[in-house]
Amino acid sequence: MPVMEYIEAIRTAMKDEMERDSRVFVLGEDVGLKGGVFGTTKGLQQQFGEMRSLDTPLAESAIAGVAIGAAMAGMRPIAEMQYSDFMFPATNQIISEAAKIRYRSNNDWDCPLVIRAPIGGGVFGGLYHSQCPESVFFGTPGLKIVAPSTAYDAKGLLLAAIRDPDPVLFFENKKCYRLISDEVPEGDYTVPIGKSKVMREGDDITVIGYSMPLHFAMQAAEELSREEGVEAHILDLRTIQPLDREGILEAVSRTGKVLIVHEDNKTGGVGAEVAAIISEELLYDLDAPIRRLCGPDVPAMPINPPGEKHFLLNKDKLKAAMLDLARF
Amino acid sequence: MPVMEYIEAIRTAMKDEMERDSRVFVLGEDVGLKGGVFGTTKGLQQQFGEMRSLDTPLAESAIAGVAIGAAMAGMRPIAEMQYSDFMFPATNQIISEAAKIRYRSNNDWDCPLVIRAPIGGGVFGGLYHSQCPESVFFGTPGLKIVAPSTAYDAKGLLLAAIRDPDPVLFFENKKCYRLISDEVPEGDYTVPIGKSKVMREGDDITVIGYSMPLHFAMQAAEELSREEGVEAHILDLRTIQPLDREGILEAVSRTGKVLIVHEDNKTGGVGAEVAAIISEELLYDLDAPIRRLCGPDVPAMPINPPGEKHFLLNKDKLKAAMLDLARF
Amino acid sequence: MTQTGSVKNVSRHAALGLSDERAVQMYEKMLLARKFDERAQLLQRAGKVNFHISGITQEPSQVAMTFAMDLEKDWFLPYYRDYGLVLSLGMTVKELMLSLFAKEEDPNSAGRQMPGHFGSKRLRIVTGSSPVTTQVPHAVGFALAAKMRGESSVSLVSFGEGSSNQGDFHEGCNFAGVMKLPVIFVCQNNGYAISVPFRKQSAGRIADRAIGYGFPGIRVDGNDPLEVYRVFREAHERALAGEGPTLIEIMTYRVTPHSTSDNDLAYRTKDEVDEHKALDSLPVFRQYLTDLGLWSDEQENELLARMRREIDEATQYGENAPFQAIEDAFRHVYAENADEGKGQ
Amino acid sequence: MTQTGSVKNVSRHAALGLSDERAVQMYEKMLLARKFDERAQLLQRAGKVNFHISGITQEPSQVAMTFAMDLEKDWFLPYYRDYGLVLSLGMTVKELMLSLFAKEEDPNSAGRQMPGHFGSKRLRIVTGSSPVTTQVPHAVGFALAAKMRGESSVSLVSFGEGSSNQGDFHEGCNFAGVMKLPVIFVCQNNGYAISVPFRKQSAGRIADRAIGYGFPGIRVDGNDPLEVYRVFREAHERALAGEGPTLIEIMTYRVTPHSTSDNDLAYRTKDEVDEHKALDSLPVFRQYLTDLGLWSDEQENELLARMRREIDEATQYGENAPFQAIEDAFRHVYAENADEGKGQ
Ligand SMILES: Cc1ncc(C[n+]2csc(CCOP(=O)(O)OP(=O)(O)O)c2C)c(N)n1
Ligand SMILES: Cc1ncc(C[n+]2csc(CCOP(=O)(O)OP(=O)(O)O)c2C)c(N)n1
Ligand SMILES: [Mg+2]
Ligand SMILES: [Mg+2]
Repeated sequence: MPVMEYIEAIRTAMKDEMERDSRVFVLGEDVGLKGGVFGTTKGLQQQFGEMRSLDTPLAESAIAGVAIGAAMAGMRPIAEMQYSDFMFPATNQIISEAAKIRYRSNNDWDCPLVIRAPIGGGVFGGLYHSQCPESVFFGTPGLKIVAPSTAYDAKGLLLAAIRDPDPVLFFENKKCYRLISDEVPEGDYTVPIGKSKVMREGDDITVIGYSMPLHFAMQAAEELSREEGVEAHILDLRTIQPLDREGILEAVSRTGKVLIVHEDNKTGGVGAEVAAIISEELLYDLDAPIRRLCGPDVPAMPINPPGEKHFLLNKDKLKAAMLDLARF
Repeated sequence: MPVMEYIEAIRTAMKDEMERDSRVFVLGEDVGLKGGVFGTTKGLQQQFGEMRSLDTPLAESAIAGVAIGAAMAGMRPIAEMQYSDFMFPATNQIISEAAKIRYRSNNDWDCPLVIRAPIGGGVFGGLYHSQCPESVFFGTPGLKIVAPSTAYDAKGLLLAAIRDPDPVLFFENKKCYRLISDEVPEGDYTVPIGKSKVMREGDDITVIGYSMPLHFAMQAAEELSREEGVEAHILDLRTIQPLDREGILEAVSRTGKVLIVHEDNKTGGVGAEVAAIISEELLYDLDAPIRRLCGPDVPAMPINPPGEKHFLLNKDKLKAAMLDLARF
Repeated sequence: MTQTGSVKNVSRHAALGLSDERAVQMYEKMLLARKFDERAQLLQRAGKVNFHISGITQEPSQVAMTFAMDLEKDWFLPYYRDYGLVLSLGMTVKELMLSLFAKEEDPNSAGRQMPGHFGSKRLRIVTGSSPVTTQVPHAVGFALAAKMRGESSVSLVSFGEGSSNQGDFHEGCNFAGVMKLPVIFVCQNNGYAISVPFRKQSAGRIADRAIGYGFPGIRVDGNDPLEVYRVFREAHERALAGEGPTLIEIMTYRVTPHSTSDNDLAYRTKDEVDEHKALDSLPVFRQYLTDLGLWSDEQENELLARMRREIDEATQYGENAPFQAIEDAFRHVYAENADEGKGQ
Repeated sequence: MTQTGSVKNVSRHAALGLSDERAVQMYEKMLLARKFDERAQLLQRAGKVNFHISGITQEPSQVAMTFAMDLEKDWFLPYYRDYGLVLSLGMTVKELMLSLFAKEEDPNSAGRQMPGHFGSKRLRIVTGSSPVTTQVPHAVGFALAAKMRGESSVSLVSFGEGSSNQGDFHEGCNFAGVMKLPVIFVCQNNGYAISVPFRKQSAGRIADRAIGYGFPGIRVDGNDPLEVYRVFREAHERALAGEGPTLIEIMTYRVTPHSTSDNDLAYRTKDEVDEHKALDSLPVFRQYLTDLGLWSDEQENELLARMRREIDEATQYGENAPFQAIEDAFRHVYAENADEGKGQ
């Protein structure tokens, strides 16, 4: 299997599906000739023309709203938000419209739409090019939300998202784009939405998370295994809505000690719900309090390098927290 | 002390503060001559003139954005969102702007703004006049969020919110407006933002929540006391951001059994964070799994009466859940 | 309404290409919308239903515009006062009553949404919500889909003048302008947004906003349904010819309170309302048809009797119909099987 | 640029009420903005800083507009290319360098935000963010506050032509129009929004949008700074006279890539860029002053030398200054004591 960059896996998924299904098209700011500010849509306009890799005016509520209309009309739009920080002008279209179309029409109408948006920091983007907006959309029934951490999952989940009959927010991690490469099958495959994946098996502690921080957890786990003999069991949620309850409970049962990690700030994040599920279902199987290691509760990370570093998770922070939990 | 309706307590707080401080004004849709669609601002335009009880164009992002500008300019605006369901067009202004102004300017600028919005169902308002939007804004650092359940707290918290140097979302429950009356002092007092309140003492189970469902809990608690000898300890969070950690932990310690309630849907709600805090800090003091009784995970309640009833919490649902927990 | 046209004996509607039969049909739909609306108000006052939001005096133009559209190919995104519009598209009074009583058989939402929140794929009516103006970009999306698929389909989206101040109006219009999409933006300017008069909503003319988007904006008198028809026919032709969108501002007046929950005399005078009630175009249009010999008192009475029966039956049906079962109340948050939504 | 005006020997700027001294100051600010910008580009290319976003060729009009404003009373809400504007308001090159190097002493954000995200209460520059166009309603809020307090203060808000397609543009303009507020809306139309050319952003003229809001919209050539000055002075007078807002569309061209992260030759030709570079008004304005005997090559060289020193020193200062301490990195999420923000 070819090894592929995370960003290329995303591009490939769009390209393949646009070849396969004429209803699929991409719209967003600079997605055309420029191929997106990160290069995610590079080549699509050349291959599929101006209409199917469509540069829109600078207006996110219209990008979402027009895509919703096109989806209801039977197309399969992929709306790109240039940075997830800039999807907030589209909140009303996403929460009031996309999420509620099937329910409010009693299944007469539907909204098969994908909204892609890059999340996360570490690129010296400062307050407004680094945020994790998951908690804003998480908990809105009617939306599905995925956040892959590997190239394999990125392609498979994006294909699943495009084919999904409901609106899917696809949060791609901009730090993963070129840092993460792994084996990606060439042909057609999907990764099921709603299913977590065990990234690493272990019997001492369980780490649950999604997106970029899992790579730090994996690195930390290797070191802890070598240096301390601590074996971490690591679960990638992959889909954050709907959460894979069974997968979560199984992973926790395995060790009885759980650390939840995400880059989004701690309070009100996805991790709170994961903790709540565990404390609802598995309280008596726990050998330690449920811990969370997340972004700090500040509005967003500063652009200056020490500030950014201070804000972000990294292997060392993960390692310290994992070891501390193992020793509990 | 005079007994006052919840809605009148809110109106009185605005009126008193507008008399006291010429920087305070109200803006929103229909807040002028009509006095708001619920009557919350009735009389303010007559007393303070068109500019200080200002009918705006039908545009929530402008209502929030203009209020933010005025707040930065040194005014003390109270922006009314007609229904909380209609505040989503203002999400970008609230999350990207109001919440981050102090932080991003390193304390050079600030945004002392109150945004009032009625939440909750039970008024045959259907999908878009009944929602609880807390989870969308909860978890955004830089915002404070309050949600009073009594007239006393409504007045005291609104006065505190107007005087607060930071942006405060003030979620008033539209079902409480005329259903809830209690004693409200005539003069000036504030209820501190960030402090919960014990509504009822008991040693068997702890109920933690905010806004309307607490009244169901109180009714259920009285019946359970009489009928079953079960004594519930009931904590009103009052402020949902920042959460009163100490108050929560103290209330849980008292009984070791906790039920969290809110009308907002369960997944990703404030209750998840409350559960996560407890499972982080008090795991070994728990005598039962942490339970949540919340709105179902559907986009919003239907307008037809059986559907609405099926969706909403009520005394009987609370009572059953509380009894079940007591018997655990 | 007087006849114009240079050729003697050619009626205004004939000069516009409308047959006598179509002109009469137009009137019938206007009257049906009026009668439904009046009944709904009665039902609310009688405590039979909780809530009604009226379109009275706006129906003649709502009906007229649909006569310029292609009901087989176009898409419609109405707003909550558009009873005249949806009735013209084929929604029945019975269906509207099912919605008013919030019953399961309501095709719009199975009684989940408020009345006036229309939606029916069969009738090419796109599901709508309460937050105003969100439907504007949706209409642009339908037009974009039509253009991509090479279909000759136009989308018509309607909203109030207050709602035209939302960002979504701007973003949707501008998008459609850039791509020259086949959309007709319809602002029904009835002078109020709940209690807020137009002068507090905007200092400009809504129609003039089109200038900034590079397409025509037209203001038309809502009390002249034939002129409304003419303007829409032109807009429809432009759209099909690939010439892009048109913004049409229909000048009308909201003679009822905003909804049955509103007391309008808190913010306007009865005189002002009465003045506008007198301008109602429904009797004028009846007189126009009568003058031409196309309509008579007998026909009117017969039609009224027929409508009364239809509305009575629909009311009874709606009242007696079951609510959506509790077991189904929370269904359709997501597709129940992967094939759902794969169609079209 | 040639002289107009009926009275012989009256220069264009004098005819506009600008003294010779002010005209020269204008030029000096333009040149300073240019030189700062060029240095910032160099620093980025040399790997000394991560990122710069340039305002080159837009500075002359940015400087000219501030000369029509009252720096003691007005409020300014610039956008990220407005170096000419903030330098004219009194921000120093040293302060801009501290921002470019993201250092604690940066008055805009203590090195938290990207460069180009201005803010300084002292200079009446309102803190700005990255999501475009959010500052437009803020400016309206400042104007509203001024009106409420009876202050004769105008707010000036600036943004790109791409950004004018956001809902907040529409909602802000309309609000200001209704209330006749003292705001000047400034669209710097530089032909591109990153890679998207103006014809894909809007099919209309931005200035024409004002018609729909009931106030004047003016398109002005950004390469004619004195005309820019004239138009702003009029807008400022209208605002102070209670006549409401003005929308000014400055026609210019972005000669640099969008930012240092952008490769513009992926979407436009070098020829197109060169053509516009040739229209740069900075040398034209120098020539204008020289022709009038107000400026000389010696003065130019002396000024350049002075600026080089200033920029060198500022660069060195910025580079060597400390970052915000880690202990302070997360401060000021909320007020640290209740008195904060009580001032004004
Ligand atoms: C986003 C949003 N804000 C507020 C409301 C509440 N609301 C419902 S109708 C209405 C007035 C609408 O006025 P207009 O657009 O002129 O339409 P009309 O009712 O006059 O036909 C308002 C404020 C809403 N439905 N959506
Ligand atoms: C809401 C939002 N969406 C997207 C972006 C990303 N972005 C930054 S600048 C820019 C283009 C702005 O173009 P224009 O308004 O014409 O200003 P210019 O850069 O040309 O001066 C875009 C899309 C953003 N900052 N904010
Ligand atoms: Mg209206
Ligand atoms: Mg531009």
